[in-house]
Amino acid sequence: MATTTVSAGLLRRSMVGRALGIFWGQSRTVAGVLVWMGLVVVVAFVVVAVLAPWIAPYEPNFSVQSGATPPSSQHVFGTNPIGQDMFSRVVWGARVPLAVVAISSILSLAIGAPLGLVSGYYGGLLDRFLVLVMDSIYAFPGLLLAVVVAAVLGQGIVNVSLVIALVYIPTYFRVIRNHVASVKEELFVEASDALALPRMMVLTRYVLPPVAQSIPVIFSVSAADAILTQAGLSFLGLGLPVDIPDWGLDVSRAVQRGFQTNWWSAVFPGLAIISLTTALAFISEGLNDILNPLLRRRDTR
Amino acid sequence: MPRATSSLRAYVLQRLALTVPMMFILLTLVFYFLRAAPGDPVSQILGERNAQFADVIRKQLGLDRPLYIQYFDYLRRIFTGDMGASLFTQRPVAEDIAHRLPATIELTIASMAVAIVVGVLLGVVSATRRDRPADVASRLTAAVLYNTPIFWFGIIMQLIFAVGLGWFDVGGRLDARLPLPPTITGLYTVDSLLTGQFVTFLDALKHLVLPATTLGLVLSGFFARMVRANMLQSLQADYVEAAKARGVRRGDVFYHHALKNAMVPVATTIGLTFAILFSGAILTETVFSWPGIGLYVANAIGARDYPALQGAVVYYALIMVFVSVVIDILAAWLDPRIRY
Amino acid sequence: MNRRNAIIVSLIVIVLIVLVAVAYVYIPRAPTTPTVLVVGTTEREETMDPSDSYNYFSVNMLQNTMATLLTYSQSGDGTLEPMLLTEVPTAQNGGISSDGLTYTLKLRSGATFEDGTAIDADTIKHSIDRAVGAKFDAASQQDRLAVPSFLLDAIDGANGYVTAYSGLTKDPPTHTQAEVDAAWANYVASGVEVVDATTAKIHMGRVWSPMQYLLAFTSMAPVNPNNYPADEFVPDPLEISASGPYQLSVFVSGERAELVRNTRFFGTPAAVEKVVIRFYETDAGLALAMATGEIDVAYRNLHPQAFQLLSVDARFKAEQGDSPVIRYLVFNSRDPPFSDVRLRQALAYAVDRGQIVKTVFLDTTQPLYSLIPRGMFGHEDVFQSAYPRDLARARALLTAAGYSEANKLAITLWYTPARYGTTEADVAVLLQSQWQETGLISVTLNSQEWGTYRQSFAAGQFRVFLLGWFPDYLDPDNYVFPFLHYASGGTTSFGSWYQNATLDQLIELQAQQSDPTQRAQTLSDIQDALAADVPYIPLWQTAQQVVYKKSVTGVILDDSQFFRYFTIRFT
Amino acid sequence: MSLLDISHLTVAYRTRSGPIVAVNDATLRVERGTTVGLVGESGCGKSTLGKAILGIIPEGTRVEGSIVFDGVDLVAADEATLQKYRGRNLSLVFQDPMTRLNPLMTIRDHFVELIRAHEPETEKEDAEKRAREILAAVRIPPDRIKQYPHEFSGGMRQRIMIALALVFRPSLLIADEPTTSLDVIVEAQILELLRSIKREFDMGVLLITHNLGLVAEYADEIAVMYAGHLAERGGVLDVFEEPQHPYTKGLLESVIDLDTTELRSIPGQPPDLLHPPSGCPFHPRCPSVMPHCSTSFPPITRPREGREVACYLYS
Repeated sequence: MATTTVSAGLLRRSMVGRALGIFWGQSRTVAGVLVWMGLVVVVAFVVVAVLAPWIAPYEPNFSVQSGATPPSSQHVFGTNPIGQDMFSRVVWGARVPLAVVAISSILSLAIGAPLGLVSGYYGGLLDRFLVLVMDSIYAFPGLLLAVVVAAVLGQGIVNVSLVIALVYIPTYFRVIRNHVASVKEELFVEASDALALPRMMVLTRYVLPPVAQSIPVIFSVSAADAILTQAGLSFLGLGLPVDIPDWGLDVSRAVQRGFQTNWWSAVFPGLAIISLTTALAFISEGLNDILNPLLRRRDTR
Repeated sequence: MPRATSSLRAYVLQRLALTVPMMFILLTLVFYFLRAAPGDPVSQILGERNAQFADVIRKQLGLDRPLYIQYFDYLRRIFTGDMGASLFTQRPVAEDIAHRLPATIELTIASMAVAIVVGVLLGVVSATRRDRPADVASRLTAAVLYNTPIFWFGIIMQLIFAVGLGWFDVGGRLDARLPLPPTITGLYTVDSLLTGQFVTFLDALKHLVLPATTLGLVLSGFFARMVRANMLQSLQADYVEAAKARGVRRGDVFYHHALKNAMVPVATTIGLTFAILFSGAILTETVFSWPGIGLYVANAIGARDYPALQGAVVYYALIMVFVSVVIDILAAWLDPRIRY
Repeated sequence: MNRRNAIIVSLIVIVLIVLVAVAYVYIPRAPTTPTVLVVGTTEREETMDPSDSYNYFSVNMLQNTMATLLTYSQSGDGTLEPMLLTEVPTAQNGGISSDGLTYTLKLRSGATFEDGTAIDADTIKHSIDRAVGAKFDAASQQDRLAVPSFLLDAIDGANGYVTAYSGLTKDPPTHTQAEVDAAWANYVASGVEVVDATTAKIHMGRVWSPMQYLLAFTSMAPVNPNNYPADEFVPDPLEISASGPYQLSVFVSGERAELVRNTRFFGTPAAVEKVVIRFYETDAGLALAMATGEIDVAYRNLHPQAFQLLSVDARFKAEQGDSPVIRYLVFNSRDPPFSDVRLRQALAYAVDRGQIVKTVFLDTTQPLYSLIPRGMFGHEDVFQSAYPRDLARARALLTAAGYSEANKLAITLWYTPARYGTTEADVAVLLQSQWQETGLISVTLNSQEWGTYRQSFAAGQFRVFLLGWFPDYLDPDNYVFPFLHYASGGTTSFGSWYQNATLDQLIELQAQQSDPTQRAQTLSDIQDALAADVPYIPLWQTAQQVVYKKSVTGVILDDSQFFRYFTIRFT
Repeated sequence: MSLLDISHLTVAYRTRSGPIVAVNDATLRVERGTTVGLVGESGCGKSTLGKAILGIIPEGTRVEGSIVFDGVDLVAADEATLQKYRGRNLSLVFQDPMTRLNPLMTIRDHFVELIRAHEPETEKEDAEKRAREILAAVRIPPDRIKQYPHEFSGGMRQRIMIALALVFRPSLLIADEPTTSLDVIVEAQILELLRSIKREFDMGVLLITHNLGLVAEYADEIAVMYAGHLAERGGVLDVFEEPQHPYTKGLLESVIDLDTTELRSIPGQPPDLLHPPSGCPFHPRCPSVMPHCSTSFPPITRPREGREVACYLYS
């Protein structure tokens, strides 16, 4: 009994400690700075997305004039060939990847995590089967899978999110399953088994908390990928209706319309994608550094 | 850190053994996904009119039979190497793919080479100068590279190096004015060299540079991360410390001990990298008009060409088997512990 | 990696870099005396069996490699002139019988395929029989009913055969194999008749004036019996036995096709020894290839922006030609809300063709005010006078139909993103804002890929959607019959379900009228009815565009969309 | 002049949480031909001391005092000088032999690499010949030279490690827990081997271990380390017969009581080096603790020739 309590207590303390560490203790390490920079950019995008109606000076779909104009004081990102204000489109466009990432991550997590928990905890034939299916999907090129499913589902933010969720379910599943399988082996779980605690309680109280730690890392890794996949779908002409401003679509439309004459209508949405994905990548790099003990520097010895 | 001898070998063996059920699962998934699709291939074939022929064609394609019969038929055909005929070109899909495979292989090998060279360089610089400006710079570079939309990057490359500077062509595998080299391997660079067509070789190489660099650089971001992580581990390994204690030269410690050991786990993940590479190839081939499998898939999706899509999936599964074998050999070459 | 390996690797890298540098310096970008013409396109091939081929690019390849019975004049005015025949069959020269039911084909002598096989009346019969629908084996997936054969329905017996054949494959079958065999025997007996080595006759099942145009179509082009068996499709492009100016020598799908001059061609030899057609995946790729000089000619498809950019470039000449392809909106006039003609009219008033043509197409196309394209016999700009852009009248009609600011007419405008080029989405966005400008309509945009799209509109799932028409033959009949004739199922297959019995009669009437004045009057009546009921809103007529280097000459753009490689030469 | 003369050596690692003083003001000598046993619990700084002699400690670590080897101060020496000494004059044999050999290199490659690192002009064949001789000396069949580490048992690998350490007949061998992971019979073989080569080569040996039994049997002198400090030093027999520092006494008792290598019977835990106790680090566990033990570290006293102890009991 003593062992399990101590372990759980340590666990909780270490989780809180690490979370605090990210925000305070790590703020001067490279990892900490990466996380901070990433967070600032991502939060900025979220703010822009939420406040789009107030930030954007024009209706994103409205043809404010006929034809492309380069960036000017009136249209800071210029206008595209059908006369839409690019700044407004970039601002409104922030909603798409954020919404897609939010919906798809929740879906992937909601499906991948329980499957991973069950699979890793109970093992056996079910585990083997699930691992096989998930590995098959995982080893399949994400974009190819997305394209096939997107073609089936049709357009819309929710549909695109479903597609992307499907692609990233195995990512959540794999990490969580492996994590659970290894946590399970650890002494305190065995001890609680020996004490005949209900399995569900073991799962939620002793297995879940350490596993939960890896979720932010998977999230930040798959979020950047998800945005790129969504942009790739848009580039291939699958995904969203054209009256939803979308960076990926704007890039591909600009390219189709003759990139050289209106570089600004491709450059700015492209930069927006890179900024957001890179920011997410920074977060994942930093979190990984902080949370992955294998990579932590050996301080003593 | 005991990198268990058996686990690596088991991993590779497992990969090989799993490819069969994985292929099966993939084929099943694709079959049902595509059959569930609302897009009717028959409508795609017909133009704005000619509805009267739809039933005939549907029957001739076997699309009127129950789904499970279609499914077994589909598996049986794949098993016998018959992937059907493309709904559009009417040519056997296996043939179409065989024609396009070399282009993708050529691009893939070149991109992989770029990715590994750049990725290893970035990762090594990063790991050996941990937390110093060079590390931060390399990591930023890797992060930006890996998170750049590949189509956008390809377009920028075209604009700078093909349109702006005029160094390379914007797309394709060979200048249209040069005759195609005779088909030996299907890789233009290799075939032209084998037949001594030096000008053709140079031109093929010139066409390969931009797409391979685009795809390779993006992928290098992934490698850089992996190399860095593994280098950090191997730099801390006991044998590295022991080698240092023996006064082994820094360079030798670095190459023979740290880097080579770091590359073993990197090599074993090339299989997964291939999935990323293939995703990237769909976009890269589209941007650079590179007539490979990726482009074939992109066209097949737009046109709802089911046999073509299925063929591409079978091809991909076969490639996975092939890659597993290659990884097995590569890992064995790198790591004596799995050479039994 | 030991040091030796490292050295080898770096040596390889250095050699590669040097090779690339050498390549850059030594490979001549444009040979001083060009002998190869490079044409870039984003089109792609489908099957290349002439009797199966119905895709623009495949047909165009066939047009350049095969001799057709008739061909379009190089003057570009769309008139027909003989090619394999010695004269264009007309009523005057006896080529068409007085009842209009027999066409007599007089072949030129001495025409051969590239392997030396003569083209005679037997070849003609073999080819047309094959095109109408040789008895392909239904058990094999490779063989299916020829798609373009429906164009040949008017030939005696052909329709009966096709009907019987498709009946056989229905579930449950409506026809038996014996009936199919009988129908086939009837067609073979009555359809195409060999008179002598240089004379063949086509017997028609009904009078059908567009038949002349079909004599210029590739599905009726003679095929080499050595390569093309009667009962099997041959999709391989390299099997094409050249009878025209060029021979296809290389075909690598998605990469390039090579045409070399056919020395056995009976007509004027092709101007350039060798033409390479280079395939690009995107409009942008094609435009960039033109800009960098990799190709000599860019034909189909350039985005209007790219076309404009290239046309102001001093190195190039950009040309525009009319195209008989029309673009329009379709209403489902069977189901609400557009069963109410006022709403169709309101939307017609709210459309601003000028903005679309100017903003999206940079004035490279022209607004269209009728289904019959500009420049074609019988064309009248009926929508220009009936529906000038007038938001007030649009609002009045909407209000009359019961809509208000609080109760807007909510509609979804559908389009298909790839089939009609990359500009389609822009058109949809502009239409959305034009209609919403009334303040009484709210528009949602949605799209589907063509395969799904076609199915959806045919099933009546769309209420208003964008569509385009690539004509089968250049006759007004092809622009009114399929669109407006209800009894034949035409309006149904368009997802329109527009029904007007008077109009059906007028359409049938014009097909039989041989007097131009009378026919013009009928067509005028048809177009007036169209404007009154608005089952479709014509939007614009597309243009075809070509850009080529100034060192190139001899490019002909015409209504037939027949792009002739063999007339192009270097100056 | 001693072979190795460490005086007032302090090694402090830098960590995110603050400095860790692993070795604190340690003074130690090793003479040619003698074995000095350095004992102490895990984490007391013994291994750091060993590594500090070779200069293989993380960059940014603070090192004070001097390590004079053969008349050269290794603390002040530059990397190139250190490199020359490592593996040639100064060799280190680590504890866990299973992980100390590069799994991707054959035994031969290890030797060739080492020999050519110090004598670059040596031909591969000559290097291999030398390696075979040394392997024979540590009783590894020389024809197994082309095999990989994983093909050898733990004991054999440790012999190989020792052979690697002996290639250049170093004058000082630091053996850091050389037998910890090996079974008792192999342990004896390895230590016998060390003893015989020490005599043969006239080496000085610094035997780092937590096993007092080993020290009793194989060492000439003993140095006891606790939490980075040297607690007591002297001849093996002298210290074993008459331990003076309470920690040494505790250690010896625990050995006698259990007759094993477990050292758990001293009450309490070794101190956290990040937050060491003030004064004498042993005072929280010391049975003879006095008030001033917790205020300052006791000075070193020399009760007799060759004997040093740091404890207020004797000052």
